[in-house]
Amino acid sequence: MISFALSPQQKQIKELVHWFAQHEVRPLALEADRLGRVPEEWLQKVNKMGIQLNTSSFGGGRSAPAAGQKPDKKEREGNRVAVIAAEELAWGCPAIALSLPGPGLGGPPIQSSGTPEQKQRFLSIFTKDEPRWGAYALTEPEAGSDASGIRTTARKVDGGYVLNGQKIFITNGARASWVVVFATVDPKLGRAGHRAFVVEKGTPGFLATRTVHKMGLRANETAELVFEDCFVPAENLLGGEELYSAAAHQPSGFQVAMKTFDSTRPIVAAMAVGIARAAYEYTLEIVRRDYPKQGRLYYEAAELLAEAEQEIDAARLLTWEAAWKADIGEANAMEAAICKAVAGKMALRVCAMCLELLGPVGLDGHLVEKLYRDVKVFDIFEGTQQIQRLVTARRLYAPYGVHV
Amino acid sequence: MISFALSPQQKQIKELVHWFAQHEVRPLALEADRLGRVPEEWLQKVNKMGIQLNTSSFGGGRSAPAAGQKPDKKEREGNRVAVIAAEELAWGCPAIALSLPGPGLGGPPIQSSGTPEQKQRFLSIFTKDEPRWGAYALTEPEAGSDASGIRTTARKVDGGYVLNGQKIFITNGARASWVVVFATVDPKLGRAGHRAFVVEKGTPGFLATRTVHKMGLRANETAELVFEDCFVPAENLLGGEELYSAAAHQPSGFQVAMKTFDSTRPIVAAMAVGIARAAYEYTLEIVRRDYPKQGRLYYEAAELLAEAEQEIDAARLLTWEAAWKADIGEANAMEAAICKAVAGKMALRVCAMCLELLGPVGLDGHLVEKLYRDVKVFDIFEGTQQIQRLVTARRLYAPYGVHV
Amino acid sequence: MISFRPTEEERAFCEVAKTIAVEEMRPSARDCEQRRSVSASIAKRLHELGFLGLELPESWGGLELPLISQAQIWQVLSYGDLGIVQGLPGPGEAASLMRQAPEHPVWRPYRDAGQTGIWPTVAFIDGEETIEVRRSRDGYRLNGTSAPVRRAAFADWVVAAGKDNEGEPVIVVFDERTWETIEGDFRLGLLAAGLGRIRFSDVFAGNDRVLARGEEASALLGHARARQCVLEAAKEVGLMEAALDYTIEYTAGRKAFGQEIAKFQGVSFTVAEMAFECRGARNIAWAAACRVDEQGRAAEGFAWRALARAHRSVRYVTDQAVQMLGGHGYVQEYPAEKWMRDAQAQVLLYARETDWFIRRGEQLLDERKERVAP
Amino acid sequence: MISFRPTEEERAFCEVAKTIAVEEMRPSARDCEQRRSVSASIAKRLHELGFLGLELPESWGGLELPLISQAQIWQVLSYGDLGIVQGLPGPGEAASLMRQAPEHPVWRPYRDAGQTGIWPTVAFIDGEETIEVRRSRDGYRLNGTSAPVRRAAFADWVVAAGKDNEGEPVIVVFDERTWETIEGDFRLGLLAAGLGRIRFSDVFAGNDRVLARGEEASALLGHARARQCVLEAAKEVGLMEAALDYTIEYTAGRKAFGQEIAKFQGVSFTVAEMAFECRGARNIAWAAACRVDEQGRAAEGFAWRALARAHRSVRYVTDQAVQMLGGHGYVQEYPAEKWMRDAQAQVLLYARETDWFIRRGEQLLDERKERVAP
Repeated sequence: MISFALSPQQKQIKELVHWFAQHEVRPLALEADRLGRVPEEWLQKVNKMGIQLNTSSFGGGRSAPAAGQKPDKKEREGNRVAVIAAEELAWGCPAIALSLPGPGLGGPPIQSSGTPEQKQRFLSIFTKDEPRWGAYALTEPEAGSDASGIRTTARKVDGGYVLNGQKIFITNGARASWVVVFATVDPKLGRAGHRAFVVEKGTPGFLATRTVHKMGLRANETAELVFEDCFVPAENLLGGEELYSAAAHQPSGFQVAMKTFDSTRPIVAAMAVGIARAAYEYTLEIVRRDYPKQGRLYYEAAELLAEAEQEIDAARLLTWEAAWKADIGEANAMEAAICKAVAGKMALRVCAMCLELLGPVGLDGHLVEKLYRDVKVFDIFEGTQQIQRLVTARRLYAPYGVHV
Repeated sequence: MISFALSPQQKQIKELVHWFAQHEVRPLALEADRLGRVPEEWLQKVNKMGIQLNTSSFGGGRSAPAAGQKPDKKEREGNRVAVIAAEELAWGCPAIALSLPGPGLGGPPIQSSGTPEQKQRFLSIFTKDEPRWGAYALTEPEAGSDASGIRTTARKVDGGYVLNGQKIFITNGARASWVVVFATVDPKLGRAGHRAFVVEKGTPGFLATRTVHKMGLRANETAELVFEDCFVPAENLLGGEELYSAAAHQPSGFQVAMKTFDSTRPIVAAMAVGIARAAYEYTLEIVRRDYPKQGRLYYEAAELLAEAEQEIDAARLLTWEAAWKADIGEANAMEAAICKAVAGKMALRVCAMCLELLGPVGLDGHLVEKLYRDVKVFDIFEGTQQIQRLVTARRLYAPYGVHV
Repeated sequence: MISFRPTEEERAFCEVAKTIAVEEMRPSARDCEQRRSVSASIAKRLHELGFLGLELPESWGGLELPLISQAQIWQVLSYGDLGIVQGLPGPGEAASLMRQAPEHPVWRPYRDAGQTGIWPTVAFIDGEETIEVRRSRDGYRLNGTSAPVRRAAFADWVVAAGKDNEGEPVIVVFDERTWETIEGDFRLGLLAAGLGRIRFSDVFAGNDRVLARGEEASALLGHARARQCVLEAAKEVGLMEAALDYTIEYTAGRKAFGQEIAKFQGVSFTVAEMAFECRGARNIAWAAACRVDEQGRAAEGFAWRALARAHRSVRYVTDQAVQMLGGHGYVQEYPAEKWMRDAQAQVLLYARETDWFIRRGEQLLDERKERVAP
Repeated sequence: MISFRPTEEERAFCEVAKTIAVEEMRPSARDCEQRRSVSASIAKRLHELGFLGLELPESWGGLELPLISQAQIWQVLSYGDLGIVQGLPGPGEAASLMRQAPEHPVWRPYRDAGQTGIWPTVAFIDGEETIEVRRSRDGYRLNGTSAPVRRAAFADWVVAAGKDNEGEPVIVVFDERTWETIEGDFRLGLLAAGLGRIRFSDVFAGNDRVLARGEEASALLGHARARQCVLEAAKEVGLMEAALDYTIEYTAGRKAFGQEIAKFQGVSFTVAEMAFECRGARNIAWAAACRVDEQGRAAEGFAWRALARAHRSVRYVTDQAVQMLGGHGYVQEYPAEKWMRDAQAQVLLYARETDWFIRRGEQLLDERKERVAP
């Protein structure tokens, strides 16, 4: 039955996460942006509370969420729960949300492609004793949207691989305990040559060279990573040799990377929805309080707010659809691309409309301008607008045998 | 000096054409749309008045306009006059404007590439004794935007060429006394193989097979032409053999076709501006008369009308810029593409906004719905939106040596 | 539980509807447009399957389906041809009034007629300003001409909602031809839908012709309008899906510059954006349907919004369909130009999109409590 | 005669301006942003060339250029960096008031100061609602805090336009620091522009501080605002041209999937649309400049419109510049992210675009005569 009502579990998690976002995250949002980081003591505290950005509430959706787990329940709802939670967290503050301890975007590939031993080794470190992070490194200076064009090399040697290359725009890359790194064993092989490695912090030859200054998301660390003759043992090859040595049509490292997108894009979309909603709700309150109750400004505001509300809800529904498809085990690459494309663009537009409604005072210490700076990257990372259109079009034309 | 004031000549022609559009064209607009043609007697009358759609007021701009001719004047202003006149005519009714006697879009290529003999032979027939038309045939069933892909063949034989092929979407193609037809002497030669011919009505093997029913511009004839072993004498090869037999980098037939666009696109853009202005002015009057003077509907209307006004003026200025560049003898391919792209899109949007303001009554016998149906093709013919973007981008990237 | 999966029953309905849409409606769309009416065989077929009584009460022999189910069915039928859908016989917009007050005596002849044959055709006038309704001792006197409404040309019944000369809302029902139909000059689109205006020249409606007045009329009308907004939005979604699918097929086959034009990003990106619009509008319409099913009149703002969104999307998608077909988009041998015309006519017929948005915005601004996200 | 050709004088000015923009302003833009002020050397250079007195009366030693000339010059300077342009010393928005009433005694010290050094920095408050202006026997008492204005942090003078407690417009001029500057928390953009708020705590302005009141004030202010709208629009055009040119260069060099990304229509079509926006906004701004030069206050609707259009275009173009640069668009090693922030801050500072459009629309609806196309 078509329904847009939350299940009891979804509702419970939504309320829980919203409470956290409202009382623990939001009050810190502007200050963390000013500082350019999330305070250590806050991260310690939050980690002790058991709050993490991990694969169960954030991504792969292969495992049921920690809270309210009912393993014998018929329908999986992990992906729906994940997008609901992600929206609430980003509503609090997207930069802080992305800085929460946990495997982050590195979680899904390990979850979906790692060996049992790897899952245990890398995913069990996220405990309450100390905040830890995982990271995901695909983008390179000369390979942005073109993930197939990566140049970081992995040379096979005795007992493992030697990595050389550079990765940029790596969320939490400097503080991460490990990073899932994509490299090629032979550029001539194209996508078939790609491999994914889990590189641990402190590995000789692996350096987080610097953190980047950004338009927004300033509280969240974005690092550049360099690999100089960095030896990675064979057991850190994600999925092990057998994942790659099987028939040619077996998943390559590239496919590992791409598969990740199908679960992370809805999360990113949900965050964009959360940001837009934060801006909208903030602005709605101010307009209700300060605007005249009739005349030009009143009608202007009514129109813009109604548009914002509609666009937010439309993007949320697309996000839910992508998550729902994943939950019922259907291919959702197109839905994931659609919700990411729509939500990213929508969220920027809504933030801009809200700024317009706030007027000049919106420049001075208001949350919305921060959200505006934060939200732009949601149109870029995890695949730009352009890439999402391409992915969508490919699926639309597939029945006609035309590869666009 | 930067100025947007009309010269005395421009002003005079604008007023003259506007008078004609208002009193002779507009009153016939809805009826001609219903009939699906412009009445013969009206065309006879108008032709006797000396009103034609000819190259001097419509296109090439190489010759000064018939009225107010001052051959010794320093600055040519033919292109500016042409776009001003085209806007006014289309304001009256675009379908009727395109049906006016004269060489139409066939004029510019003859004007710019014809031999003196050809100019005399083909352009002197447009006299007051009888309405006559010229036409321009480039598009084929399998070559729309891709003008380089034409398949109509021209086989050289003794004393001329034999044409075989089909042309579609030919304005005034059935009634035209002659048609400028583009064909290839050898598809393998690509653009270098293209030739332009002037094919006269009644030539054996040349048939206007049928007229097409369209969304709008219904009063204007759009024909399909068929050439079956159609012999065209050598003297009808546009520009003569020498135009093509010179060095390889001399203008090919393809270039003749493309060059035409630089002068016709601003005309088409100007017509789109005229259509939008007609819809806007019509709607403004109704809103002023019928709308409440305050409240929701009032502010809605104020916003939409101001946007419409701005968009119309912006498109007009771009059109003027393209015409001005042609008048001062500078390359204007990019400006021609820009104004066409902007005006075509703008005009549809303005017509839709006006319909929105008219509400349900706008469905019943109002000019604006006709204009809405008419205007859509201005985004398509003489190069689609997509082609205009391509042309613009090519010029923008040319300094970097990147051919997009 | 969040789910986008239709019920088995909905799927069964939609499958039948799709067959009719594709095999019967689409092929006869041009013909119906030219004849300016729906072919009797299609009307008969849909009647037999119960599709003309989806909204009608079960006690009448209607199917009384939830709005979410109806939305899906109309979406599929409109995929065939919106012009035909809008010209079908039956209760049309008035069905929602019937559903809300099935026992009202004013409907008795309508209900009876439906038992033995096709449901009579009702034209609905939601015209507060165009028709003067003067209160008299034992009824009302109506004067004036409505804005264009669909099925005016075929109407057996007319239902008119308005305000009387004292400002009180009233809904009157005419079951015989006391009005005049003004044919008008319609060229834009929905030409099979019998567009026309209804004129009342001092027509008397006795109290027995009154469905409701005052608060009751206002409540009935508000809810009926919300239901209609959802259904019209769903129909528009069907139309845009038709345009999208056709565009994909066309651009996958058409070649230019030596390859399928789908391979140019100028085409494929546009097609992707068309798909974004379709999905977005569909979900917003479905969500509004579910809300109205659950909350009744309290959800009307969501219904308005669904229609405003659909208006915007259907204009965009059909326009781009024409654009992607190029010259072929503009000529009547291909369906795209008709879809663009039908879309624009539909948008005009069901009010202004900006207006729906502003109305929704007024609601938002007037809500005193903090809004809770769904 | 319709022409898009600048005069020789304009070309000469713009050539100099372009050199400074490209060689001095662009390279120090990040630095000025971080230091939150304009480097003294740039200010000095522009002062020496007369660029800070383009709008000032010749009798003061200003250049008193027509608006169309000024528009071109500010466009070119803003191509360098809008943040710097908005933080330059000098009369700023108040220049248009000076130009209209050069002989008014209130300006004497300003004029004198300009003869020996750089023009003092004036912050302009166009705040009808935020500042209470109470009429007293021999002047006014001001209370309240302005909305953010540029150069508040550096202001030597403040000019405040408002309405007094009886609703009469009044413009008062302060040439000494009787106000307080509230620094505020600005992060979005134009950070070199000294954004801040001006607070008056029961500040008295004697009649000798009054530039104008009543109708006169209203007329002065209306025309000054129109002039400012045109100039701000022109500045935004300069910013968008910077973003366009940079994007072309970047995408012509950057490769992905084995070729320059410019070769993907998803990129090249977007760049073409950016060019459409730039040209369109530029022409509308130029046309407004010419109109205001010719018709004065009667042309103010065209000035509003130019700014509304520029607002829309500059947001679009800078956003797309970031988008086309991808990840590089979002980081501070590349200029695009700053341009997008500056653009949005500029749009906020100079009022709401929808609002300008509606105001223009009200004018259109209230014009009684039929409109004649230009």
